[in-house]
Amino acid sequence: MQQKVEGYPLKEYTTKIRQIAKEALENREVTAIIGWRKKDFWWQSPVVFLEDPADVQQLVWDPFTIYSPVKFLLDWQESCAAKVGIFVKGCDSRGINRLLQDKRLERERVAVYGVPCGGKADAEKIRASFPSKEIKSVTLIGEELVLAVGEREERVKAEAYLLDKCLSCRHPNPVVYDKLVWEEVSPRQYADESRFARVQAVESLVTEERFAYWQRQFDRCIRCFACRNTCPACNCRVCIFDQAEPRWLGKANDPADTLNYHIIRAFHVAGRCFECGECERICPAGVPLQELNRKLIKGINDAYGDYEAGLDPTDVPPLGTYRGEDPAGFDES
Amino acid sequence: MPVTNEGFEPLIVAFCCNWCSYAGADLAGVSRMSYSSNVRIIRVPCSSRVNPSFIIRAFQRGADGVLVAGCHPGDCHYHSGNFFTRRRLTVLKQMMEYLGIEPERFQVRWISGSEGAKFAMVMNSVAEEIKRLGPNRKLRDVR
Amino acid sequence: MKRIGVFICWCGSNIAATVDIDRVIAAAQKMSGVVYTDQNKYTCSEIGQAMIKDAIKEYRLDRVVIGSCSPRMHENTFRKTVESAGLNPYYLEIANIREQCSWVHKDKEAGTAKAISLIRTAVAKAAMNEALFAAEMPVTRRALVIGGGIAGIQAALDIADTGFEVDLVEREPSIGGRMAQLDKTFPTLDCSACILTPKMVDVAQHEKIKLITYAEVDKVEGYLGNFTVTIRSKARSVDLQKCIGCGECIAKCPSKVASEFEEGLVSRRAIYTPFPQAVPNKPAIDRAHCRFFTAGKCKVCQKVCPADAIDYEMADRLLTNQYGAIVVATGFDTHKLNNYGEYAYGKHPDVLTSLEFERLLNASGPTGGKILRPSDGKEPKTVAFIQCVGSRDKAKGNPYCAKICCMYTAKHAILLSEKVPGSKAFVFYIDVRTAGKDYEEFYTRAYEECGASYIKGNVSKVFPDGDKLLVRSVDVLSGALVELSVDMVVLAASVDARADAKELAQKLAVTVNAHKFFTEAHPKLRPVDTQTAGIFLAGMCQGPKDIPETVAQASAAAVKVAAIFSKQSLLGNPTVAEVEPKLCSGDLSCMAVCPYGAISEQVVEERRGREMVPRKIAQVNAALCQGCGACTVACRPGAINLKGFTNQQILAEVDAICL
Amino acid sequence: MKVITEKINYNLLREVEEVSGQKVSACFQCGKCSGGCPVVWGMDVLPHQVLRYAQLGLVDELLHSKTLWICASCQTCDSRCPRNVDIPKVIEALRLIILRNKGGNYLHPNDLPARVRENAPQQGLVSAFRKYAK
Repeated sequence: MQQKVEGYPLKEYTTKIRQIAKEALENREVTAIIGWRKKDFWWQSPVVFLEDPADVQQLVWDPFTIYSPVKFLLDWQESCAAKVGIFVKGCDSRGINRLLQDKRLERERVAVYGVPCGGKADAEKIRASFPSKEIKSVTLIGEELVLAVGEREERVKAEAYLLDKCLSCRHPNPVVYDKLVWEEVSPRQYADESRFARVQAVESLVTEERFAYWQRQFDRCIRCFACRNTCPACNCRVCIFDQAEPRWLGKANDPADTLNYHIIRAFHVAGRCFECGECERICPAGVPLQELNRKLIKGINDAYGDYEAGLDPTDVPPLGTYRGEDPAGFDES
Repeated sequence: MPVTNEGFEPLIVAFCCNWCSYAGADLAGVSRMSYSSNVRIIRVPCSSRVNPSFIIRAFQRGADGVLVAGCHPGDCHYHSGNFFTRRRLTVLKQMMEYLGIEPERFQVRWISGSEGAKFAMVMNSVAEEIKRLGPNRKLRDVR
Repeated sequence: MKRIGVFICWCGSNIAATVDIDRVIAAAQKMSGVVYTDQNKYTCSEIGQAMIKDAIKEYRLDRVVIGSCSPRMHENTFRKTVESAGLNPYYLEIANIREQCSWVHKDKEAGTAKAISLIRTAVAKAAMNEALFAAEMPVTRRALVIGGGIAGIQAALDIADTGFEVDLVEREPSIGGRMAQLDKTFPTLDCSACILTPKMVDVAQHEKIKLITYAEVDKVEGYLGNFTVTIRSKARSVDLQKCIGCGECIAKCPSKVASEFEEGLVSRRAIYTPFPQAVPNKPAIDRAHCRFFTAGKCKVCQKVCPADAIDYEMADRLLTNQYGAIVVATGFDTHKLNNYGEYAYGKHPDVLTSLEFERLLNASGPTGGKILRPSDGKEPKTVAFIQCVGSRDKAKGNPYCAKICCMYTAKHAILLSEKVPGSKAFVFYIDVRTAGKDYEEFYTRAYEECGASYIKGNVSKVFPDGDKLLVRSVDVLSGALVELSVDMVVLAASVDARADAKELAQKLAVTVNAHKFFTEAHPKLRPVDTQTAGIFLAGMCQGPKDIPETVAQASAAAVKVAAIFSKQSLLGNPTVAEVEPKLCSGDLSCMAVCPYGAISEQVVEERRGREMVPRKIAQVNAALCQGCGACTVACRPGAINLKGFTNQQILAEVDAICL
Repeated sequence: MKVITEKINYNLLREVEEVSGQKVSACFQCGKCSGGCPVVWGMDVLPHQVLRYAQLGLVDELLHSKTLWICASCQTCDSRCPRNVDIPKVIEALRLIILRNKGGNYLHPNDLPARVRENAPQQGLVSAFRKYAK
């Protein structure tokens, strides 16, 4: 289905975002704004903190505002008592709920500006088709990606160049917000089918192949803990992996310790992960962490009923509750 | 290449809840039901006290199999502990199998304080399965 | 460095036969922290214990490891030993080398190796053992009993008779409950009022019992020994101090309402006592039906009252009291028959519930104890009793058995044969369950001596047929279809938990099962306790039971309460969870899994730079915590730890056992 | 078969109880009698059903049953009954009711095959006629 240009106009989004930020700062509703700005390269739209209304011109909304701004709220709250405004995509908004459910965020200290999201572009996929150095800008118009490559303008079908996580996104519209920046978009077709496709592919392997597959992945892990640091579900004040007494995780680079880390990290987000994919995006070693997180989501859904984290901050995550007639994944005889 | 595990004596760590499975182990003893000496028991108040980190740690330190045993669902001394155990360890077990660890390596069973015979039988069958699998190399510390 | 002593017991030949003690001792001597080792033929003997005490003193031991039988056997013995030598009892660790080693392994080599491993594990744990102390809690020696039926009455009397104060709260204007509605009781057929009324009077007159009728529990806080309960005393509109109970007001009241006590068979007034033997025998105004309160004028009762006891201005009052223990005895509701249109209940006046029939039998009931058809006031000659209406019905009723219906229906059949000569009872049943002393004999009497015809087969439908009722069923024993024309149909309606049981459970921080019956702490061994220490259950609120069982449970609950009150203060369990504030993120995942409501939120002041800022974290109430440790795993950063089974200890055990 | 109010014949039931001296209502249908009866294979209504029909007041149904004439009065059922019901006596009573109503004999000496007549012990014949004839 062809989406109309006016349905998802990035330029107007940006204008609206700047306007909201400016008003909020000028009216002193908030003392700072967290959003995205453009950096040096076409694929970079990192998170930015602004305090001066004059700076709002830096804010952008483009195909690369991928980064989740949510985890910065923890630092903000720790360091100052003032109210902050934050722009969130659908996935980011579930991170807000994640922090609320974990009682790590005081709702009244955050103004949430929801940005309905048409999906973000995958720079890797673009680089594979176009010479990176010649790309000047990338924008999304409807269902088309428009690239300025050298002197030409290229128009391609956006779906082929979106992030995998966006193709399987079930909640492109923010689920919690004080103000919505634009009209809601409709969720992508086939999102449900692609959600567990990678998990199923790994599941179809035999035990030894699976082990070999994951060893290949984890061999690259340098235990930089970036996946943990960026994950809104990993919001403990002091992570067990950082503790010395008891020492839960060995410090040396032992493959068993790496496995320990990945098992326990995944276990700690089981029933709490809301599939923002930040862990996998940020991983410098390309470990497909979503395949692990989503496996647990799939397992919990199958055993204990469908549950999506980050939709309702008042419910209890699946591992915090039970039913007498629950099935077990082991021999109960 | 056929794998022979002749002479392999596995190490199996069993976390037993104090009220049911540990009592079941005691009953097996009182009834002189012999079972594999490869099993070593750690007493915990409730199966819900067993942190997945303990299980992984046992494998890292060289356990060839880990068993968690608790009261039957509904019989928990602490009312609901084993219901949480069931969910947590189901998730952990699914994950370990997904990562390519043999399902037999990590097992969870319900054994009541009156099931001495079952305790002995389960220990023997677990020991047998682990013996057949051979040593744990996947989760063991290299150093 | 700890100074650990290791003592290996031979247990005669029980351990020594399969475990090479000398090799175990030799291995133990090399273990880290072990400064002394010894062995004894029987460590639990006086000589054995003295040996440990001497060694503690002589070698300044600060941790003790004993390799012996199961800790479930002698842990307490040896804890006392260690304590008498001046050490904290929790410095002791036992390695189970008998039940879990020598008795189950035949091979001495394997047995010895395993014993060494178990000792090493115990040594590793002992090195991390810390002194633990049980928290001491003062006890408020006053009990609250919620519900004034036979269960609450019995519990209150039994507690009061042990010399402790009791407050009995009842939501109706009178105590008495369901039992007061009954005519006779099985299996002895003694009159219900005759055995209940004296107990009701005892309650009213007992100097240790304070009766609070027409009141409900509003809020419960605190824990074992120290509950703070807010009771809402509903506006009765009658001053109990002034009222002399003459009944003038009732006689003159112009508003009529269906009587709850009479199951709606007759009416009562808006100002009323529920039944003639009510305790206190003083009325209350039902404001929802009082003409003054609904229409603004009337005040007849005030005019006729000789004692000036009517007070229309009276408001609900909140009473806040301290209690050391609570007995919940809130009883049951009868099952609503909305789902059973096939039985024509409500469509034909001669289809009654068993409780309605009970009122017909009762001499103080609407018919003065004559069994008469509501439709025409004639005596029924044939009565069909239908069992399991709403019971054992997964599809549209309760899946459980209501337990009392078989017996009261036998009673009804017997009483019918006595009261209406020449009558015939047909009892339609699925199974007849008569487990209880003299119960089977009672049932036998119904069919053998009193002519009741028992037909195994659930009634499919009741057809009103002129002034008769046509009952259609099958006799599954013979396979014969049954179609009987009877004068009256009596439905054994199932019993339900109180509709508001769940709300009360939430206030009490106890749980209910899927059918809203309160959950006992253990179905077999702790049937009177809830999982919240200090709160006990009596009677139907825990599940269907008859009067003898109810009374037995009530007395059991009273003993449990008295046991608590027999002490000035209580010692808690020292192996409880504790929160490390630095690590706690305050997400309260622990709280969600705690079965005892022992975890709550607290605000701590924490240093941030040069200022102190408040932060919310979890805290454990040591009085409520039972030490399961479910919270420790729910806590991702490991901020909540279980004393005696700490993360550090268990990890040390794992490390040692895998060596 | 159907139990309807009109079909219930408590008079006949009373007669059975009077003649047999047994309390039919005492039976609680455990089935032990039918389980142990040595000639049950030949019966159309099983011994416990005999009592059941009687309890329901369906004595008429029983009067057409083959069972009455198959029962050998061996007392196996009676010796095992937990409720102390002497079933052979009940069956005997039912037979008597039929016979008395018929006013005739169910078994006539001529009904017996000649060989039986000649070879049967006299005591047996007498006992048979006591049972099957007036």
